[in-house]
Amino acid sequence: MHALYFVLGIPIVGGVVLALTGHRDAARDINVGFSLGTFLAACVLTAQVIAGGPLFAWDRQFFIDPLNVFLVTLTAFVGLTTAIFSRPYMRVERDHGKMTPPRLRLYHSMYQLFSFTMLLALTTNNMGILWVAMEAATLTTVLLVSVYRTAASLEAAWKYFILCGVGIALALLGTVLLHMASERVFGPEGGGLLWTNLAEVKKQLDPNIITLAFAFLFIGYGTKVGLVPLHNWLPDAHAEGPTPVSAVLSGLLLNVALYAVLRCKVLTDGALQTALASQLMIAFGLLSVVVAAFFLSRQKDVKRMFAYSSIEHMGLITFAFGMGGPIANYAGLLHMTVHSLIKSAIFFAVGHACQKAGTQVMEDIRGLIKVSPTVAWGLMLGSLAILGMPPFGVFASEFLILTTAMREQPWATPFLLLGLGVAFAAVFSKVLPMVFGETTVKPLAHSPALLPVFVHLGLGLMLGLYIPPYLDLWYRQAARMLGG
Amino acid sequence: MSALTNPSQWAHLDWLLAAVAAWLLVGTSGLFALRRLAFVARVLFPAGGAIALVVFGVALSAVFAPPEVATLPLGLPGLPFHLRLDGLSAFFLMVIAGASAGVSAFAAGYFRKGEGTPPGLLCMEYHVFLASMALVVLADDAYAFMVMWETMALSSFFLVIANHRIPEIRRAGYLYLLIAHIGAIGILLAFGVLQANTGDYTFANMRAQAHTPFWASVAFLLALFGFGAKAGLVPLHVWLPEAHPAAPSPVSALMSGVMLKTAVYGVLRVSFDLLHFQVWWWGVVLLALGLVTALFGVVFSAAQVDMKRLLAYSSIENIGLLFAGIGLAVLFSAYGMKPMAALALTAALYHVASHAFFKSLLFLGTGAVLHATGERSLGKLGGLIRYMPWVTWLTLFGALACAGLPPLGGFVSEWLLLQSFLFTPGLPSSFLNMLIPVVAALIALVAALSGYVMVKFFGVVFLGQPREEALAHAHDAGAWERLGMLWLVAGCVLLGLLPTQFIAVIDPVTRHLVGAGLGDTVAAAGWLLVPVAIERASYGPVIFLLGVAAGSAIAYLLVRALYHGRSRRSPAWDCGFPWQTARMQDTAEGFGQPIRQIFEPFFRMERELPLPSDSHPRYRVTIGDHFWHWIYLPIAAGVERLSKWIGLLQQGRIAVYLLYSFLTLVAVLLVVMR
Amino acid sequence: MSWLGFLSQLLAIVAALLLAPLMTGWVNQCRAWLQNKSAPPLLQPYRVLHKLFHKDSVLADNASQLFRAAPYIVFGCMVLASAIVPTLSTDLPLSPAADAIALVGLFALARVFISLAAMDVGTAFGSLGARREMFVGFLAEPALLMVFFCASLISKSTSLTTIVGTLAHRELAIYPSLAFAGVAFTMISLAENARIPVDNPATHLELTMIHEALILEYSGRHLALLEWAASLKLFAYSCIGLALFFPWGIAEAGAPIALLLAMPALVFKLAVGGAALAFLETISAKMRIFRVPEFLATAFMLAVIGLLVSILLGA
Amino acid sequence: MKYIPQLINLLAAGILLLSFAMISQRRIASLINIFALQGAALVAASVLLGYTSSNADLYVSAGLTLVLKVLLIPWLLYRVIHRLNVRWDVEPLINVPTLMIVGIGLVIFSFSLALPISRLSASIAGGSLGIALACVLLSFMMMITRSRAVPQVIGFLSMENGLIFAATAATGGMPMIVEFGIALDVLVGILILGVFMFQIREQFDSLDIHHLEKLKED
Repeated sequence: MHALYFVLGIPIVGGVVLALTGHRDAARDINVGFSLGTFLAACVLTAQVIAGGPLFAWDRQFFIDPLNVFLVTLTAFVGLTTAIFSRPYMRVERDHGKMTPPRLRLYHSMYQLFSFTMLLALTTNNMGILWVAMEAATLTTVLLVSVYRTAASLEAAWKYFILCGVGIALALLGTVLLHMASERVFGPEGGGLLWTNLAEVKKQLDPNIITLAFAFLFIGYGTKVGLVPLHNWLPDAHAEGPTPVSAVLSGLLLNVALYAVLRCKVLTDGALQTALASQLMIAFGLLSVVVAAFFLSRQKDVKRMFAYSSIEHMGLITFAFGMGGPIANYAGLLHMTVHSLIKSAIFFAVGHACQKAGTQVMEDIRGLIKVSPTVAWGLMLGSLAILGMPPFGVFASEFLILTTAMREQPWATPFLLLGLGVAFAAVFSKVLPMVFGETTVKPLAHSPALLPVFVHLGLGLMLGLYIPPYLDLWYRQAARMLGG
Repeated sequence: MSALTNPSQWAHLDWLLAAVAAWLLVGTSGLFALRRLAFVARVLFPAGGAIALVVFGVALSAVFAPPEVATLPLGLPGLPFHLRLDGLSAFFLMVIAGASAGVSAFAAGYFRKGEGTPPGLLCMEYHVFLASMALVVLADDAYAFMVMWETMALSSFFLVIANHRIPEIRRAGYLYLLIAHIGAIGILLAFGVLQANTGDYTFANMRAQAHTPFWASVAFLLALFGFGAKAGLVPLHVWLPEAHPAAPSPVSALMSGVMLKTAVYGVLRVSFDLLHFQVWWWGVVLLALGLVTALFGVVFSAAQVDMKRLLAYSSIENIGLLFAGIGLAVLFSAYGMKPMAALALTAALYHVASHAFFKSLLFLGTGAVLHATGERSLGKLGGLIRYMPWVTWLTLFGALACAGLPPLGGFVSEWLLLQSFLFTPGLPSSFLNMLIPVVAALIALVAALSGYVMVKFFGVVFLGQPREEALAHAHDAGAWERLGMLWLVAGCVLLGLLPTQFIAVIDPVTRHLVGAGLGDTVAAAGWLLVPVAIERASYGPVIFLLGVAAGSAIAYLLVRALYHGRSRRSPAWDCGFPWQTARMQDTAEGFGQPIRQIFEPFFRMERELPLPSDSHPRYRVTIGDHFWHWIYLPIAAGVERLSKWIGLLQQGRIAVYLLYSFLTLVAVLLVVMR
Repeated sequence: MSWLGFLSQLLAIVAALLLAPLMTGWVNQCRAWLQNKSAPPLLQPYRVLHKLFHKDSVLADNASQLFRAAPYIVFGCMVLASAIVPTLSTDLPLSPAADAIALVGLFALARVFISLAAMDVGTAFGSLGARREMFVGFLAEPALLMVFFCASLISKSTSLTTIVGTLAHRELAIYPSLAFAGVAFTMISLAENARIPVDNPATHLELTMIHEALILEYSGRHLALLEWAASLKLFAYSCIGLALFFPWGIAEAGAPIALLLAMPALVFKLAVGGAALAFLETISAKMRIFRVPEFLATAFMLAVIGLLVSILLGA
Repeated sequence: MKYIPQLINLLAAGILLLSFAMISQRRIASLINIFALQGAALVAASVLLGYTSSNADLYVSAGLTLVLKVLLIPWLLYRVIHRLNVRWDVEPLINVPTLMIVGIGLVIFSFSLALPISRLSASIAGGSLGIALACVLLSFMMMITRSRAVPQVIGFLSMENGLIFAATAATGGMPMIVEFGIALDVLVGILILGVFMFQIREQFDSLDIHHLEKLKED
């Protein structure tokens, strides 16, 4: 049996099982168990790829290539750590009465299904299934965001649904157009929407159709990436959902959406032989970096602030892929990985901090280091890492991006400097008093799950100083494939 | 492999890496002894100091050795950390280690219970700080350099906010890290220019690139921005007087005395090593910025009433002098006048070393005072010479060196700097020739003002009557603290007395950077410091010292021999004024008043003058920084305004959000289908 | 080191030590004449020194070691200063130890020590004096340096002996830069030596004094040393002025006859200079302390202009 | 047989017309009817296309659309508005004539976008791409201009209709598995939306989405 089937099967089974048992106390552990299973399967899959190179499954409907193998592992991994984090977190939420058993059942079940949709989106070779999985991911996360049933969470979920629904619908139109272009080459019974087939013939695809298709796909999936000005759902959804959901939204879903954009970009570049896709990505990426940075400086809610930080980083990654070329692409891929790790770690720490303080308002969270030094250092180091302080991996990718931009797109560097500077000033000025100074926070009965925070930070640190050879190889191959 | 296991075959770089590793090890041990102060203070900090001594020795011998390279198995794939030990790095490493050895010894006696951050953690941050400074000057590729550079900023940031419960300290730390980070992005962009799109970030590759003057200038300006932010060049200096005083004193000493030098190192590395040629106006820019900084620093320093802030501003002044020296070197170098460039560069490098020693010493002195009295404000100190004689006399050396007085270290560098100005009439541009006298005059003015500042600092803190009664309980520094200060005093004195020997150390560096050195001419003259020829200029500090000492001693002996040596003690006379209280002495504000008056436009003063009718008259004056109001506040306000406008984008209406998506779609469609 | 050099060095020091109080006495005498007062005897300063040396030194209760050491250090500095200024001969073995810049540094060292000593006792007038002294110094020092630089640019050297040697043996030419420098130097000398219009050496009106405030707490042998050092400073400044602007008559290396002739020449020049100083002091009024910066800034500007002129005109 | 392409074009025009009708319709119940009618036209077009291209997949697709868009979803929506009692008229945020003019502009824009593609296309439905695009944009505009939850959802679904039409007309149907996936997503989506509307009603006593403007930058 193919490990891939386990990677996809375990979360589905988990979703079903937890739909039945999710309200029990043991559900938290069952959730971790299924996530662990998924992660182990992903590890086996990774080992297979390391041993045997890229592979296909189920009549080429699924495939693993350098661009998605690390994302699959990353998704399974962050899925696991978030599940671990959500154990104590959800217990506290239940004790506070914010989560009732039915809600917990919904939460656990949807958590597994959400993992499934992301893994499906990553591993499928079919652009149509990719779309279906993205839409399904939207639907599951809508339920996750609204799980508290408060006015604010309903509003956030509604906006999320409508905005992303519309966005995704546009992506479907793009997919239809892609199909149209592919039919021109393969005929009605041809390779259909399989990406590998399309990539082989990308130079023969009709440029007119592909141009239009990319526009729709970019706007569609770009909405889910959170590119300004399509980002408006993102801060609300991050701020109002449960913190584990914010962590996976920022850490994983945005990556998956960007992954979809990248797949489309490869085809578009091949078909058009112009820099259209690159220019669009540079423009939107840069706009996102700058606008998100200015939004950052006016935030009061800690989760909302880090949501904007995700927009900023997604913008930076998009900018990097827009520049293209081996180094910028490499940096973009590295940034996706590290941002995912660090941002989820931050949300873990923030989750604990907010539970301790009983609020998400930053002004009411003060002096964490007194009460809970580990959470405080997790938040501090995580924030510094995400702001691009070495030796964390975010710095490594920003280093590559900025140095490349200086000679590739020198005009953009003042904007990047502005964006990064304002973002640093904004985030740091808010995190500093939260961590240090006199405290307002009361200790909590439950011990926080700090393993995920520090494992993530540790990995983020490692990627700044040492990139494992296989990961390096995948990055290089993927960067070559993405071209530029 | 055998070379690695057998220390007798180790090259300099191996020793240095072992020392850096040992520092990190010491730091890590601190984490395991988080709250065991005695262990941290009596074992770990002295161990760190001992390692610093090893580094000092190795670096000193490495100055004369050929460059060595190494790579560490860290970093990005295809870009492991490249390290290179050449003359320039060895010189700076020597300065770093030399000053930090004394600071570490002092720190062993300094840290007490009850500060915000646990001592073990402080020890960790401190040693990471040391290690990162050492690696900054060793780094031979952009990535390693940036990682170490930011690690340095980060570790020192955490040290600054050691006492994080005070909001001002947090604010200082914030400002510090913010400007450091923005500066770091500037440096990063400079490296981005220098790598010239080759994707190879090693310095070796950057040296091999041929840049157009335009791109070279872009790189230079970006690097100047970045390193200037770290060095505290006006107008990027605002963090410095906040952050340096906020840190615990040994850390202030390291930051002011040592860390600032890494910025100087960076400027030298970029403008003389990584870039092949210099453009004359770079020198003018450096000179101008340096002078403005120096004058600004010293004038503000004179107006300060907090002893650590005073020293921090004095650091700004010294950095300004350093940059002026480098600017002159660039100017000469751009016109191919190598010996002159070497002279100016020697002056700058000499000042690097002497400033490292005397400023560290002064900060340690304030640390001891702070510990003994709990007071940083000059207005509440005084008369400590009677309670803390060790600290007083040791600090006096630092103050004299800082004031640029012969025969101590600070004077030699100023002397060399002024000498190099006297050679400027050789420059081929008459415009520059016009400029130089003004510049020299300003340098002389700054040097004289720093004497004023030091008299104020030393006199108000240590001399006169105690301004508070509690000062009578002040205790002198302990053995470790004295040891640390003594080491630094020795540095100041030796730097002052042995310029020829020390210039021999600088010689390889200037040869490497500008292709000429003073070593030969200086060595030929023996004990006299003769930069060019004995008819032109010479300075013999040993003879100088002996002359003054002999004059004093003979006078003393003769007076004793010819007359009686009787003394009587009585109350101070003070023109017969009967009620003498400590409050009748000049306050720090009063001592700075003439400077405030003369340089009034420099300050943004807010004064509250008492009315004649006040029964309890109080005079209050606050000194503000124009740059803060001219540059930083407008920027902050601009950002705030802009973010307010941008915030209007998001008003919560889903219809509007959909409209954004719609318009974006239409716009993109229009763009792609054009 | 030649014997002659050693001899001339020794001679210079002895001459300075002996002539300095005499010069002070001469200036005082001239001034008294000019002001229609009956003049004190020419040797009065020696008597004062002798008297002071004989008295007990009364120290304030809280005076520290620094306070007691300062007079000797200041005296030592001034001795070295007068040793390296070419008074009689340019063949001075001590001269390479300190060039013009170091000489300025030497004056600064003395100034810092005397100011610190004045602050030591912690009286109102002591710290006032220290502040004013440093305040005069920070403007006068760079100005003095600029004056030296004017001369250095002509002689391409900062070594005092070389400067004097060059200036003394040039063709008689008028250097405009030296004219500016000369005026500047005169103004600086007045300020540095506590002369009217900056300070009044004879005053005991506390609020206006600078130098007197510094040494207010000193008595006995300490005061004697400081007074002697003050005379030495005046002597050294006068000699610098003479060496820079009227360098004739100073002997060169290996010219023992010239060395013999130099002595009367020096005495003559000093007598004229002292008289001129007394004249200047008599015709000017003491200015308010707030005006001093303007006075000194003018001197500084003049010196810088001199420097500019010398570069611009090549002279 | 030869009328079939013309018939398909007629149905395409009908779908476009119904989109305009939705924009101008104020009553929610009628809106649902129009939506169902649009679905029916879509089904008919799919069947005809399947017949001409003898593509059996299109029949399945038509069947899916019939079940979902013509029967199930309108029925669900009716239940919702009955249960929530929201049958009254809703005024668009912008008046109808203006919307019509903008709509016409959008149609022209879509056609011009589709022109280079349909010129190349030999397929019978080459021209229908422009219509599908226009439908999507019109539905988009409708979502923008409606302030109640239900019309907004109908707009969303109508957009989906346009997409399905594009898929069937321009490409002869997506791969089957994708079709099923899309259908499943739409179904789950509408169920979730239905639940949401109840919850929103519960929270705010109204389905006016003006209540959903609390989360913003202030």
